[in-house]
Amino acid sequence: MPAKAQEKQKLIDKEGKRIDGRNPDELRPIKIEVGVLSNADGSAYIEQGKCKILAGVYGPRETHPKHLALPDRALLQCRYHMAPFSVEERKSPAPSRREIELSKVIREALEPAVFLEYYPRTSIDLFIEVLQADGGTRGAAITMASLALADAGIPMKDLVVACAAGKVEGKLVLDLSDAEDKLGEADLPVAYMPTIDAVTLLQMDGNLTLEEFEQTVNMALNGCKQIYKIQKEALKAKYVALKEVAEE
Amino acid sequence: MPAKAQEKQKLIDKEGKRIDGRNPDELRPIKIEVGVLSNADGSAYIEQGKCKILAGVYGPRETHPKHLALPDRALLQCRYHMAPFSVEERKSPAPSRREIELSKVIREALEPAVFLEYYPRTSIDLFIEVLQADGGTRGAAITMASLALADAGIPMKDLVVACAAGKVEGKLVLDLSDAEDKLGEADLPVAYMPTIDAVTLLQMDGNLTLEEFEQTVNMALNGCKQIYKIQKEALKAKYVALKEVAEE
Amino acid sequence: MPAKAQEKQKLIDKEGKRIDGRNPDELRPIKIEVGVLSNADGSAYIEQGKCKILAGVYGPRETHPKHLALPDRALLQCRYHMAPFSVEERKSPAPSRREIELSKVIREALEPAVFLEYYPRTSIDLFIEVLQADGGTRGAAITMASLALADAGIPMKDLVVACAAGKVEGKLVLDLSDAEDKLGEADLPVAYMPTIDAVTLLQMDGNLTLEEFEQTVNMALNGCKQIYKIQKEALKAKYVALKEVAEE
Amino acid sequence: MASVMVKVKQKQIAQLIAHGKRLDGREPNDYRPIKIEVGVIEKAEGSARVKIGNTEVLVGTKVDVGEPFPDTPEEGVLTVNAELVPLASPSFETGPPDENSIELARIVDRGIRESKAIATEELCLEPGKKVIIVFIDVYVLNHDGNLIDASALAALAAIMNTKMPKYEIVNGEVKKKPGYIPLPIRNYPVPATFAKINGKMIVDPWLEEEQVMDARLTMTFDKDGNICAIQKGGIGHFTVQQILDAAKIGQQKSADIRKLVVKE
Amino acid sequence: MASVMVKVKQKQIAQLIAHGKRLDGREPNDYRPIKIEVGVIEKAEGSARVKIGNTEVLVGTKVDVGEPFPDTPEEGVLTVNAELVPLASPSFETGPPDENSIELARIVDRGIRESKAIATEELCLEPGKKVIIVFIDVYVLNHDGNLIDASALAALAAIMNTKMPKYEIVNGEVKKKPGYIPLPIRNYPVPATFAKINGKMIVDPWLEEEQVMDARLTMTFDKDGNICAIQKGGIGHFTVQQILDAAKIGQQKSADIRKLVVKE
Amino acid sequence: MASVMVKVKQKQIAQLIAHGKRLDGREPNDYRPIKIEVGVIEKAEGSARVKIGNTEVLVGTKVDVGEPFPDTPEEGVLTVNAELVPLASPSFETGPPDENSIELARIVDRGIRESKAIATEELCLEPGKKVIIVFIDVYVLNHDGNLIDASALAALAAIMNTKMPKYEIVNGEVKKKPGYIPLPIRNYPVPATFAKINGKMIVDPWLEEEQVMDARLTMTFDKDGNICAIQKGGIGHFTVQQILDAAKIGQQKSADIRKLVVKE
Repeated sequence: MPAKAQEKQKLIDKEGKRIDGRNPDELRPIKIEVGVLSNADGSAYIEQGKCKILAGVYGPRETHPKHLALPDRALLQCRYHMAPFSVEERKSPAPSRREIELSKVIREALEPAVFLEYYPRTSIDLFIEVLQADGGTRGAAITMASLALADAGIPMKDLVVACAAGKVEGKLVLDLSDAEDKLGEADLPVAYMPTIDAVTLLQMDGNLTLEEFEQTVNMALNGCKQIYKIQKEALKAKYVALKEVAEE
Repeated sequence: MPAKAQEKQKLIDKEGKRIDGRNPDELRPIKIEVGVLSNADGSAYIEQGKCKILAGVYGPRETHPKHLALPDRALLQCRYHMAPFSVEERKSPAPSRREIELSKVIREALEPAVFLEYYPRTSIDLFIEVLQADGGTRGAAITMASLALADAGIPMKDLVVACAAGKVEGKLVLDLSDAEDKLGEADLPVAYMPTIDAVTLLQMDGNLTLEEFEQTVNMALNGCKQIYKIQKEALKAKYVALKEVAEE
Repeated sequence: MPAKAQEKQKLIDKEGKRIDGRNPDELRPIKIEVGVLSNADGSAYIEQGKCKILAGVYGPRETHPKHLALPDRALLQCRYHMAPFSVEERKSPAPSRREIELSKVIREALEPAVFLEYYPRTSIDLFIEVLQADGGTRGAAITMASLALADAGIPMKDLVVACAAGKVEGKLVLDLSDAEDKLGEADLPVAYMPTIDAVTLLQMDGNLTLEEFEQTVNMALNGCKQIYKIQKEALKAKYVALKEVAEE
Repeated sequence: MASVMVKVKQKQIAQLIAHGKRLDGREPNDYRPIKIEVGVIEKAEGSARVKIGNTEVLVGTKVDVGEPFPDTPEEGVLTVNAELVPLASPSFETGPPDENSIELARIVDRGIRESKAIATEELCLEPGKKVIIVFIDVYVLNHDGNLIDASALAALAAIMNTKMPKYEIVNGEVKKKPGYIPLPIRNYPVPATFAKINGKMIVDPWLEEEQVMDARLTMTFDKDGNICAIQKGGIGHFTVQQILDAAKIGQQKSADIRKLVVKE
Repeated sequence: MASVMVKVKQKQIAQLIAHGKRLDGREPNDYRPIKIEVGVIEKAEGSARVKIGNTEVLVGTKVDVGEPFPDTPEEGVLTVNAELVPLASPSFETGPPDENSIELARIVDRGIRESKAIATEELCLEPGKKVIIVFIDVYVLNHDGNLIDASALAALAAIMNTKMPKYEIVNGEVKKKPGYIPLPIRNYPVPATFAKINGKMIVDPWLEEEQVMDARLTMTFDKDGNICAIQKGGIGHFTVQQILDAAKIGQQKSADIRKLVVKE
Repeated sequence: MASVMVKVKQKQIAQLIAHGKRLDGREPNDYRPIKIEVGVIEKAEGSARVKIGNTEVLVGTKVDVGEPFPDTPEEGVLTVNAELVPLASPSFETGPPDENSIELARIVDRGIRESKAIATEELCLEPGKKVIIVFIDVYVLNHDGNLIDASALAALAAIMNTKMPKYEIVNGEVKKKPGYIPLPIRNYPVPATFAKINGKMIVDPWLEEEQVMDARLTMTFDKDGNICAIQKGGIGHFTVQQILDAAKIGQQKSADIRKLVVKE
């Protein structure tokens, strides 16, 4: 669609509501399940808006190929991958440059949380599959991947939770959808460990003054704190379910 | 050529003869030579109709790369590859998906015949080069490759022989040519070890009733039995020739 | 540009001068610097006409991957690579067939000079980056690369020096520029070790009688001998500079 | 130790099958429970998730416009791709498709193509120039055996679920008109896969059975019970009689499973 | 032995930084000397070589005509590619771009794209069919730390140095007219990169500092001092306060460095 | 043990050559027997199989229509590709072309191109848009040394054997007319390859000689005895005199071999 036609579409109405009916500081609906795959050592699934993302963790296991093994800690490997049918135009299965960059920044967002030094010479392999993409896939992926790591029994300092905030038609908004990300003025995803005030991912595209930047970071952190609760409930639900199964 | 034009061409005439003059249950002319390459440990060449296929076997030899070696038997590797000039439109030298699938099914057709357990940790490498393609390349390749293995001195339970049968204009026919394969209603290649009643390859494309299926399988097996004789003669010819050379 | 239009352009004028004003047996201006990179063990930079080429040498160092190591001598590896912006039409960064061939012939031009047997099991890695291409890149690359090897302290029998000669509009000329190479009748690059009369690279494209061939080879060798002096001065300049630094 | 336990289990599986029994309690000709959901990916033109026991496969379709193959200028193009994504099994690796994923894609492709399930001649917009391309992407999410049947079934359900834009040619350019129409589906190919273990034939092998099987046989049947595609796999062999018997059983199994997708 | 010496040096770097000092004598917020040369490759449409200390990056641009992306039919195309050529560092290898070179290229790309440095809407020749493509190739020649700032600065200098042919459409074919015009440049994005070592923030880390840093933070500012792109890297973390502080310092550093490229 | 025997044999080869003799009884300037067959692959537009001793090379050509290179809009395109297929030698591996097969293809290409053997200016159908492309695929079937001469000879025989369709342009589309015409061949390049062993020059090295040679020199001569291409290979060197002597001998050898292909 040519830029001109797009500009006509209003992303925020007179009452300050967004096109999907949300208030500026409102998250999209989030649904998280932990332990959804039978083969992986840990797994999780998230739906956040139209995002549908699945992750599986294998490890700690033998590093392959061997020469990658680290003498003093585990090797954390991460592949962020999109299904060909996850986006409007079919995506080639070969990894795109964007997927390679996201694999790196997601790994670096999770790595500060994991006690890798407990498992020297092994490999912990995280596979993230985007089944349907929407705005904020990297954030949803991190939120859910840290649960998959927990489900695999990997010890962590804290869960890592992620959320974006940004600017759309001059207003700061939380948890951007696809249209808001593409047509808005700024998108700023943050990954965070709330209990130790650690920002583990920070990226931005767009244009923000220094003042707006500070506000946007704080809005994203507020989103993180809300999602953190949902994360913990999802983890609890898995173990309650397990307990019930055990007690049956 | 558009499908409509092709349909006008009759593949079987009023007398029941096929476009190349064969009867329905008649094989194409077959010429096999064993031991045609000086470097390979074993080799063979076949012409079946317009098919011209060459195979070379190296091994048992050191497995490369080493980590592929199996502790209790030899690794049988097989590459089915077509020369760029072997078909109407030039084929790119990179392996196509069809070549990768055929490499697998041909390997699995030959593997049941070979005493791989005699050569643990080694590799037996079979290279099949299609110099000219016609209908039935996979069958001709298997027939000839099992001779190349024999020529390399690899012990086998039986020679594997292969042949296709199928349906063309409603008639069941043996050993389909290219045109019959493309325009016919079904193509069913079978690989077989006659002395132990073992079917080691079975594929089909097309449309057959259960009854037709049984008839087609039997027709293909009949073809196999005829070719089996030619196979054995080719092998004998090689060793008679060797003996003559030795006695000169 | 169509061939016809090109033919109208005269590459040699009535006075026998070439389009860049040179006489037939005259080299392009050459500027060489040794030791221009801080990380590489040895490095050099050359400008010859519009050619701008940089080389770095790492080694002798551990061979990677290990199975390439040679028991009795060092492995000399060479990559000739062109920057995407080095030519008129942007070049894809992936190595072209031409770059792969040149990497091989340049390696084979330098290898006779190097005492590889002094460093068994190690690797000497030479990386040549063409920042701007003109006629005669392979010659300039060899001339400069042998200085980078010397700068890395690799012992050599002699410096290898290279230069092309060729035929343009019926005249034999030295050190062809891009236009002369493309529109001329022959280009003959030679690499040479002057003190031991060793030709280590010889290629030719074009059309020469046997008599012309002999003259062209001799013209190229004369060019080599002139450049050899510039090479030695560049090497001396580096070590004088080092000495001055040391004495300061 | 693990490996010893694996061998004990494998022996147990083989011995049970010799007596017509299976470790998970099934009869030789029983499938595991099959669950089919469609329309699970809204951004795909069609989608389906199929579970056979713990095996789980997701198939999404995309529809686009492109050039026909030179030898079929008046037909749409069908492209099947399969990915064995590494979260589905510790034995799957990242990287370009290997022989297993290529074989899987080609078996699924063959069933659809040979049964003429999609009326590709209705997918031509401008002969020789513009046709509709249907991408069928098979995504294996959890591997617990018999990927072929799960993938082929999910692919069938996904193409039946596919809605494509209405296209028209205006001044040589392809335009989308408002609205969507279903893909023209003419047949319903369904495979039945057998494993041979210890000389006996069973259907729908799960992972532990696949690890001890000698050979695998997949027969795909169309809506009329005719065979439209066959693939033998594995390094063992079948007798001729085993193949003829499998064809009869497979025809029945395939008809039963088809009813889960094709509601009449 | 080498490895022991490396560890001693690394410890020394970390300890100095804890006291607000650096091994090479710089203050925490000092850049190394920056040197910029433009027009160094005559065959490129634009070029620049930037040195920050011993780090050296060459950027060349090429201009060509091609098709626009389907979703921006009236805009030119910007393509950034980075090569960590193996003569630049013993840790760089030959082969296709790895995650480090891809990340580097995407950070440079993002700064130029998000600040709208190039007016891509002026690079359209025929909407939906023919637009101008600008290739920006980042060539790292010597790696002594902070490749991001050196690459982004060289890219900015190179696009400002770029002259492109005048094109016109004649009977649907693209023709070159005589003469050249500069690329339409509208903004001047400049990044500032921080490293966190031993809990402290420094700017412009050199190689030895990068080897001990916990995390890296790059903020790119446009000509008005607004932030247009951010990238955190490395396996450590930042506190929120560290990020907000870095933004203020980065804004100033970026303004200082911009003056080296944009002469008023 | 094998390796000791190899070294003994290699020493023997080198010593014999020092005395002007060769292990297989040939004189230094003798070729092995050469056998040429043409038209061996009916589906190829042209083909030839050449044996030099036990070295065996098959070349097939294909003719197609495509776009010219931008800098030669009125000339057909010539593409030479070589495959060292792994059945030909235990040292050949599967995978994309390595430096040896690329060098081989480029030497064959250079001989044909520089001698103007194919009149590419007669292969233009519509300037700048449609030209005839000739694919020359070199397929090495058995490697017993001197692949260059065998390949170049087979390529020459194959292009001389090539028949191409008659094309015409009808309303901007390429159509085939009935009948075939030969490729326009104007020259007959033939190489002669030398090996330097133990300081002496020999022609047509076989595999055992190649394994001990210091360096290799290929000179390609056209029908008038002029040199049109040269390639030195191997990690040794030649003296200037050795090169000049080789040129004289090569001219004669090439003329002799040309008679096997070009019958007058």
